[in-house]
Parts: sequence; structure tokens; C-alpha cells
Amino acid sequence: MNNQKLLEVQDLVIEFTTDKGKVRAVDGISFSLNNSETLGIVGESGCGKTVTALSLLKLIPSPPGKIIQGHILYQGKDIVSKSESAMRHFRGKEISMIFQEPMTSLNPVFTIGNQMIDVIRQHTHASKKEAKERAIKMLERIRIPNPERRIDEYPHQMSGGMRQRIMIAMALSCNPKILVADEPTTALDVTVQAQVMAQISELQKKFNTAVILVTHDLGVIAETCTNVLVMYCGKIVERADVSTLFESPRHPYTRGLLTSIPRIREKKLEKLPTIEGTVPDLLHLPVGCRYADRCERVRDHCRLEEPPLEKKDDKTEVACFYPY
Amino acid sequence: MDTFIYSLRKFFQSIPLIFGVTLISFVLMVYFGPDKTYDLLGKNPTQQQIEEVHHQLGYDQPFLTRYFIFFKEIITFDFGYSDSTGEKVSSIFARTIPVSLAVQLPILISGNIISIILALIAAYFRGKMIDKSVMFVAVIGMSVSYLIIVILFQIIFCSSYGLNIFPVQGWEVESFTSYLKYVTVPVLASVFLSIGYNTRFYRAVIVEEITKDHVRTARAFGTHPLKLLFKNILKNSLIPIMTRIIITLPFIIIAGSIVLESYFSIPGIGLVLYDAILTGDLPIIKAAVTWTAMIYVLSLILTDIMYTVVDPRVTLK
Amino acid sequence: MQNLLEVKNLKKYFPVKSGFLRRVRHHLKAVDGVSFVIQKAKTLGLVGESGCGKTSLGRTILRLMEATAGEILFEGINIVHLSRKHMNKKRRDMQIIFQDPYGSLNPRMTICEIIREPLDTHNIGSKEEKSKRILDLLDVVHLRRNVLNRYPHEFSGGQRQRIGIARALALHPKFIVADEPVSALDVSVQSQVLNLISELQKKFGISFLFISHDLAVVQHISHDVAVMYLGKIVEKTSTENLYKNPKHPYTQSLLLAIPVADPKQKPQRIILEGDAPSSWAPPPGCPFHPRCPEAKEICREVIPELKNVGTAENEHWVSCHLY
Amino acid sequence: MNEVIQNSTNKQTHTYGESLWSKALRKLRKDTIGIVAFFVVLIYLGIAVGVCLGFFGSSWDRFVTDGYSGMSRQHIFGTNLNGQDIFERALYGTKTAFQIGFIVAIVATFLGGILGAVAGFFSGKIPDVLITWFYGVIDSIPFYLFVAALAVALADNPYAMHIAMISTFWTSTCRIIRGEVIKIKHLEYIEAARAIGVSYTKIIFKHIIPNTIHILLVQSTILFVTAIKSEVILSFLNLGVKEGVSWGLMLAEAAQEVPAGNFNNFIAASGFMLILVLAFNTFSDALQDALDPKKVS
Repeated sequence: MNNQKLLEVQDLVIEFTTDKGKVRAVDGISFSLNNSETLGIVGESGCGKTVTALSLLKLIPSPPGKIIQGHILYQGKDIVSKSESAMRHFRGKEISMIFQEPMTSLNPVFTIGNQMIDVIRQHTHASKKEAKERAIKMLERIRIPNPERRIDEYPHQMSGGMRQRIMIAMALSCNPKILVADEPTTALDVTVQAQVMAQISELQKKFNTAVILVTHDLGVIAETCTNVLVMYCGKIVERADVSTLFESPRHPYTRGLLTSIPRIREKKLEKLPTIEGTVPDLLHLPVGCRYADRCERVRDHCRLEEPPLEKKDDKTEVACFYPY
Repeated sequence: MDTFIYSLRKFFQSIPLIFGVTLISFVLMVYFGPDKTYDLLGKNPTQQQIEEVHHQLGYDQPFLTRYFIFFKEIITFDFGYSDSTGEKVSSIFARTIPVSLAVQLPILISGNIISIILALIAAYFRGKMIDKSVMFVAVIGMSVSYLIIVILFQIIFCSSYGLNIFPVQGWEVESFTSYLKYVTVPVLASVFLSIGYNTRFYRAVIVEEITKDHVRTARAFGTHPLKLLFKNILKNSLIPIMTRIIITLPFIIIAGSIVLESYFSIPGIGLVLYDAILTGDLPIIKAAVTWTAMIYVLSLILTDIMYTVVDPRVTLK
Repeated sequence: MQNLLEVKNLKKYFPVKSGFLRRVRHHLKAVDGVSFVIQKAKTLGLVGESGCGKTSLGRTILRLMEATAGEILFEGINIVHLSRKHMNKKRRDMQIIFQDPYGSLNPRMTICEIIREPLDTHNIGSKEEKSKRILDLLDVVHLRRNVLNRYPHEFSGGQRQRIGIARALALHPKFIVADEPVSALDVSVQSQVLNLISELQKKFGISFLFISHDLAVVQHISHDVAVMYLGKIVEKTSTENLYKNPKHPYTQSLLLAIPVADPKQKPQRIILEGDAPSSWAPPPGCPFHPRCPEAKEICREVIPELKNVGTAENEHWVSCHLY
Repeated sequence: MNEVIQNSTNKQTHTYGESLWSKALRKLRKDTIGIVAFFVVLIYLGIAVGVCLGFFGSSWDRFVTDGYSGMSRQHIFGTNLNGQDIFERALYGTKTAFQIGFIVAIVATFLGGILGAVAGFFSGKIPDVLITWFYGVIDSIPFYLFVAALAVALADNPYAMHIAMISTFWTSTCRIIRGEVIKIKHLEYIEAARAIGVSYTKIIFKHIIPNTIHILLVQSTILFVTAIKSEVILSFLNLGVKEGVSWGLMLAEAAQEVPAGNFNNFIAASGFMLILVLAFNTFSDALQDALDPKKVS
């Protein structure tokens, strides 16, 4: 294996047209992904993490969205310039994606077998029979009981957790190199969430897939990811490997996020630590650092110039003039 | 078996509906309807004669009794005789409905197929120029009156001021070629109109389906857009599409052809109704209203059963 | 009197119709014999997964849904059979905060109208007093005073939730049902709203029934916690007991299932198989037995009773055959 | 993606409040085609008002020539077989159209709105069962036959057509409003109002109806157009306008004249009607787009 990255995103800018003007949902982000790595992208709603995920497959609804700048290099080749028909052979085969809502993500009027076979036959020359066998094998692998029978069932006959697991099986049925998972467990109950996350990790090992996990849940990140990007208002504010990030977060936002999440503690706190204020409106972003208004370390300089994402030590990159 | 029990229950549930339709037609056409006494009697009838005829026609009976007599006529399909021609209503219907079907079925089929295809195209390219053009044509189709289109198409295709390639009107059908000769222009006119409303409706249905999550999933797995459109999306949108087609069916067959058939002198049920409306021939209108309601109820049951075929989530419970 | 609210054997069944004549064949037991007590100025956290009946329970207590059976004693008075008129008077004391910050505010009313509605309904104060009260309420929930003439769609989720809280506080209630008030919010905003709720409790001595699916959220806010599974309470004790020493296998697995935001601490967890069965067809015996790692023969047949396994002073109620 | 947009529009960007109505108006102003259509409708309205005030169209029934005459300076669209000025008649027809459209749209929308709100609010209970039964019955009777039957019953009442349209057109509005009210009823702000103790009447009038008015507005524009179009067919069937002249009556006349090659009546009536209906439909679409935030286009 040469030193080439599996996926490299360079200076990506994605703009949405709203009735009040143009909004940059993703504003000049760069990151890369190695083989069989698990990269977490974490942030609050509206930070651009889902748009980033969708852009990797060129699935951004257009209009209103548009990639206006930057490159997404998959094995060295740019996919931003790829045609829609070329993307068709790419999606599901090279990069696959699963979504937040297992209840609506499968087509209700076709059996899950039918849908799985469609995906397999889209990317291989398998006959219907072969595809079906492969689908059954996939269901066995994710330990769905009675796969021969269940393959002829419809999505509504299954629970949310099972549907999400089938989505994962479908996504991985053509051995893609990358699986993009957009909030895969947010809509599920905690006990089911654990099943689904375990499933993803297990299949990832088996197929040697790289995973990009988009979530707002730092707990899920801590348990599954190797590297983490923290996004705020369309920008990456911090990038580090997972243990560094959780042990010594450098950006004030990351730190605030880590302390403010409700978690089970030994002792009840009198008052939960919080990040004050709200996320700024993307239409009226402040000059300078976008986090300045909520930041406890803010100085005059922060309001004049936007901090670039820079290496602060050999483990962390932070976009902050005065990091911890 | 489930289907049978379900249909039976549905049928019982629709009894109030039939009841309501007959009640309204009774009130409008019989209770407040014209007094036939003077038609039956000559000039200057005596008071006694009038009362006698009133009694014979049942006018002196109370409201409910008269309604039940009317209701009995209807459920036994005994609509009597046409006021103007004296022909049995049921035989008029038997003679004219096939003609109407011969005109309306091509309209229904081609109109819907064209609309669905246009709607798929427009929905797929939504926001683009193709979509806008299709929708513009559809709005024009919606805005033109049936009467205008019928007159216009007749001028264009059937008159010496236009192409003059089809007969102006009439229905002398002996062979398939002569059938085509008489049916083409009426069908073209109606299809043009039906495209207006249908395309808009179908496009809205399909666009709603296209924006659903499962379509995004299919795209994320690389499904071909045409397969997406014709397999996934079309089947999902089939319920509202079919409902629309089936529910409009009885109205199209029995009443939708009034303007068309009268204008082109096609001897179908529409022409009969046109004459009946102009002359106030109640037995015919009464029969048409009741029949439509009956078929309507059956269509409703049919659509429910069709749902279970199309959508596995729907059960007849 | 210490007990503000006492719920005794409360049931809420939804009839399920089927068959040719659409007769009621069986019932969906959303809430099936729930009892608990909430004391003055205390919070009971109610935890459970989706479909366990926790939302129905909250609505039934406020009589937004009618109870099928059981008693709801509010300040010692059973409110289950109160007439509409009397109940409406009681509503001054019992309020609710909703989950969905988008659906819980009428989009065509200004913030001022929304907060004033309870005052108008119960004819509290003169015009000036009302205006003053509304401004006070905005201060209490930390919203700027200039928001009054704006509309809900102009606010973020967290701000809307504060507006909803202000509306609930307008009548100075003694008891508030908070139905998943933070689960639709972003993490950084969640703690703001949680802090606000604890602050209000201290300031006004309000009792809360705090409904959530998130055990981590419940810990901060509650004095006691009840865990619900398929319409029944399976464990109920003080917050300290529950988190230090969970007894019911369901509670244990719930606690272990929460992802920990610490990569060094690799979790030792029992992954429960399957999803929670629906209340349409609850399993016989203990409702949890199909997923329980410690299920025994008896669990399949006999429904366990809720019993106190702690002491009389430090109660710890569990319904499990293991104890 | 949606969250981005929502976030960006939800934040406090104004120092004043923008209600959903002013938001819709702002959207509508940006819709050039919709605005053009609106002005076309306004021009027609101006004509209708002008006819009412007697500025023009008053000589629609005067016989100005001996029978048919072609286009000329005096008679822009010529005269019909009776020698009446076609342009005057078309102008007068505008008034008739607006009169029918307004009466039918307003009354039918009002009726449908009220009945729909009641049925939706009491869904599953007796008022709902009765109302749904009633519109089910009306919907299963073919419209033209219903009008014919009503015409028989009302004998020569000049408003028979209006009554017939109103008594059939309210059902679509009723159906839509009922569905919408059932949806709104389950929203949390209604529950919040109930938790406060707000009375049923207040809930209906303060919370439910204001949230359906935008639908009523769109519905009334649709009914307006439907009424104008139905009038044409009914006049052709001799069930329509009894007093004055309408585009429908002109088209019925034209149907007799066209075979002889006299197109003026046809062109005038259909042109007047097509432009108005087209404009109204376009405006109605624009209105719908502006008022419905969820509409996908």
C-alpha cells in the first residue's frame, strides 16, 4: 500500500440558496481518511456535518445546495467533477451511506430481499438467484433469525433496530471501502443503539471498511472512533485522535461540549456546566471567530480575524488563537 | 375470504350513503318535482278528477310513504319509462352505455398514461425548464373550458375552416376504421383537457414521493434513476393515482360525456342525459343519479381492495 | 402535607377494534397499574424507552387523556372525576412542558400572546399586572424582553423551549409535567434548559414529573427515579440508589448501554437482544423476560410484583423475580 | 441540510416580529409571474366594477346592427346574429363571471370551512359522522345532474345555478379543512391550550381556525375559477345564467354560429375567459407556494 490516502477532502465549500440569501453550510473544510480508519464528525445541528457526509456521495439536494469550491479525492481521483452516471457506479460500491431514520429509509412497498438484491445486482453481475443467496448470507452475518423467511418480509414488519441493521447490511453488501453513517443511532432507543453500534464495528473489522461516523453524541464517538473532527458553523474547529481529544481538548468549544453533555456522574452536580448563548445564524455570521460570542477565552483579536485550523502540537489541530 | 368479508362490511357501511343519495334525489325530483297531474288530464279538469289522479300518483300520501315507494323502485332497478320517448329507461341505458364506453375508455386510458408520463418527466426534472414547460401546458389545460376546446377542435379538425379531415359529428360506426373516424376528435379534445388536471395532480404525488428518505437511500446505493422512477417511485405513488382513476370512473362514464356527446351528436348516455336535462325527463335523471352512486360505492370498495395489493402495510382490517 | 401528588394504580387502556362488527376485542395497555408519589418541591424522573407509556402517563395525570382506572390525588383530592369546570380551576396548579419546541407554540401567535393566554384564561390581574407578569416571566426564563412581539418561528429550539416554560409558569403552578423537554435540543443547549428547570424548582418550589428516555439527563434533575417498561414501573427508588445500585436487569442494561464519553473506559456491556416488544402484544409473565439475560422459568409465567427490597426509610422498589 | 436552512431562518435576525402572513407576502412579492397574474385579475375586477357602475357594457342587449357583422371600428369584435355588440357583451360577461365567482367562492368556502372545522374537531363523534355522510352523498351525485335536479325543484329561481354550485362545491373545502384540523388538533400547542384550561370555542377560534385560513384562501381562489368554468357548461346545458349575459351564454350562441364561419363570438368569449382563468390559476398557485412553507416545488 502506498502512502496515498483513501479519501481526501480539500477546502470544500458548499452553499445553499435560501429565500433570505446564500448560506455556506460547509465553509472550507479539509480532512482525510485512511484505510479501515474510523473518523468521527461531531457537532450540533446546523454545523454542516450532515451536508459534509452527503457531499462525499454527491447527494446534496441541488437546488438549493451546491459544491462551489474544493475537491473530494477518492483514491486520488476527484469525485466533485464526476458525472451523475459515473457517480451511480461509485455510490454503494466504493462509498456507501446509511441514514438517521430507519423507519423511512427503506422503501415500504418492496420486501427487504427485493431491495437488497437490487443493490447487489446494481454493482455486480450476479444473477437474481446468486444475489438472493448473497443477501441471505448478509442477513445471517448480522444475525437476523430465519433469514430465508425474513428476506421476504416488508420493512414495516420489522423493528427500528432491525431495519437499521438491515440498512447496514445493504450498505456493505458490495464491499465498499468507506461507509458513511449519518447519525445511525439517534432515532433509536439506547439499548438498541448499542446493538447497532456493535454491528457497525463488527462488520467494519470483517470487511476492512473505513467508517465516517457523523453524530452529535460524543459518547458514541468515544467508543467507536479513532480520529475526530469537531465542527462548528460549517468549519472544523478541532481535529485530533480520539484519546487526545477527550483527554486534552484544546478548542474552547470542544471543551465546552465535553463538559456540558449530560452524563452519569458519581456525584450530582449543583449546576451543570453549559455553553452560554446560541449558535449564530449562518446568514449573519460574526466577523472573526464564529465561536467568539460564546467563548470564555475570547479577546479582541478573535473578533477581528478568523483563526485558521493549525497544528498546535503533533497530535492536535485547532482553529483558535488562544487554545487551552 | 378476508376480502369478501371486508367488501361485505364496506357495503353495509355504504348503505347510509345510498340512502342519502336517494333521499336527495327524491326530495329534489319527486317531492318538489313537477306535478304530473295536468299532463295526464285534459284541459279544465274537475276537482274530483284532480284528486283522483293525485291519489293514483300517490301525491296524497305522506312524505315517508312516498319516499319508500321511490326507494323501492330504485332498489328493484325499476325506473319506469322515459317521459319524452316512452322507452324503458333500462333499455335506453343498455343501448347507450356501450357507445359511451367506446368513447370514454380511450380517453381514460390514453389521458392517464400521457399524464403519468408527463408527470414523471416533470417531477424528475423539477425546477428545470422541461418541468416548467410541462406545467405551463398543464395550467393552460386546466384553464380552458371544455366547451371551448370542443368547439376549437371541431373547427380545427372537422370544418372547412381547418383541416377538415374528420366528420363534423355523428356516429355511423360499422367497422374499426369508421369507429376511428368518429372517435378521434372527441378523444383528442378530452385527452387534452384531462392532461391539465391529471398531470398536475400526478406530479405533486410523484414529487412528494421523490423527496422521501427511501429514495435518497436508493440513490446512495447507486440505483439507476430510471429504475428509481419506474420501479420504486411509481409503485409508491400508485395509491393516490389509482384512487383518482377509479373514483372518477363512474362520473366519466355516466355523466362526464354530456358536453362531448351532445356536441358531437354521439348517441351515448351523455346525449340522452343532455336531452333529459333540457326536457326535464326525470326518470332518466333519477336512474343516472342512482346508478352513479351505486357504481361510486363499488369503486370505493374496489380502491380499498386495490390498496392491499399495492401497499403491504394496508390490511383489510 | 408533604405529598403533592399521589398516583394510585393508574391505568390507561386504548381500545383496539377488530372483526366484522368492529367490536373492541382487546386493549392496548399504555399505562398498566402505575402508582407513585411526588412530594412538594421534588422531582420524580420517569425513564423508559419509546412506546413504554411514559408520555401517556404524563398526559393522563393532567387529564389531557382520560384515565381508564385508578386515582390521581392532587393535594389529597382525587381529580379523575372532577367536572370540566372544576378541573379547569385545578389546571392553574398543574402544567406541562412539551418535547417538541416547534409544535408546542402556535405559529400564528406572538410570544406575548402565547404567554398571556393562561393569564387571560384564568382572568389573572389587570392589564398592567399582566404585562408586568409577562416581562417578569421572560426574565425568569432568561429571555430578552424585546422578544415580545416576535413569532415562534424566529427562535431557536432552546429559546422556544424557554417560551414554553414561561407559558407553563405563568399561572404559578405547583406541579409541572416535563415531557422530554430537552431531548429535541442540541447538547450544549440541553444543560442550559436543565439548569433552568432546577433553578425554577428552587425558586418557586415546584414539583416536577420529569419524563425522559435518557438516564443521564434524569440523574441531574431528579430526587427519585422510576423506570418504566411496557406500561409498568419496574424499579423505583431514590436517584442515588438507582445509579449506585440498580437492581432490575432492565435498569442495569439501560445504564450500561449509555455510551461513555471517555475512550479509555471501554464499556463492559450486556447488549440486549431485540427491541422492546410493543404493548399491542405484551409477552406473558414478566414483560422483560424475552430480552432479560437472567430470565428464569418463573419469569415466563408469573408477572413479578413491585416490592420494596430496601428499608422503610430508604425504599427501593423492584418488580423482578430475582429479588 | 434542512436543519441548516431552518437554523438560518429561525434565528433572531429582526428587531421586529415577522408573522407568517408577512413572510408569505414577502415570498409572494418575489414571484414575478404570480404578481403579473394578480394584476391581470385586478384589471378584470376593474372591468367588472366598471360594468356595475355603468361605465361600459351597459348596451350589451341593444340591437345595433341587422344581424351578424364583422370586426369594425365601432364594434371591435363585431356583432352577433341578433346584431348585438359582442365586445359589450364580453365586458358585461366579466361582471357576471365575477358575480358568480365571488358569491360561490365566498359562501362555499365559508360553509366548507365551518363544517370542516366542526367535523375535524369532533372527529369520530356524531357531528363528524353526519357531516362526512353529507359530503359523501353530495360527492356521489354527478354535478350536472344535481344541478339539473335542483333546477327542476327550484323551478325558475334565477339563483338556482348559484345554489347548486354552493351546495356541491363546499365539499372539497370541507374535506381538506377536516383533515387539516384533525392534524392540528394533535399538535402540542393545542394540548398546551387544553392544559391551561382554554375553552373549546376559544381553541377552535384562536388556535385552529387561524391556522387554516391560508388553506381557505387558496381554496376560495380555486372555487372561484371552478365556478366560472362551470357556468359555461351549465349555460350550454340551459341551466345557467337566466338574466343578463355571460361568457357561457355567448359560447352557447357561438356553438350555433361557428359552423357558419362566424367566429367572433367564440373568440371574444373564450379569449376573455381563458385569460382570466389562466391568470387566476397562476395567481392561486403563487399564493399556495407563498402560504405553504412545506410545499415542494
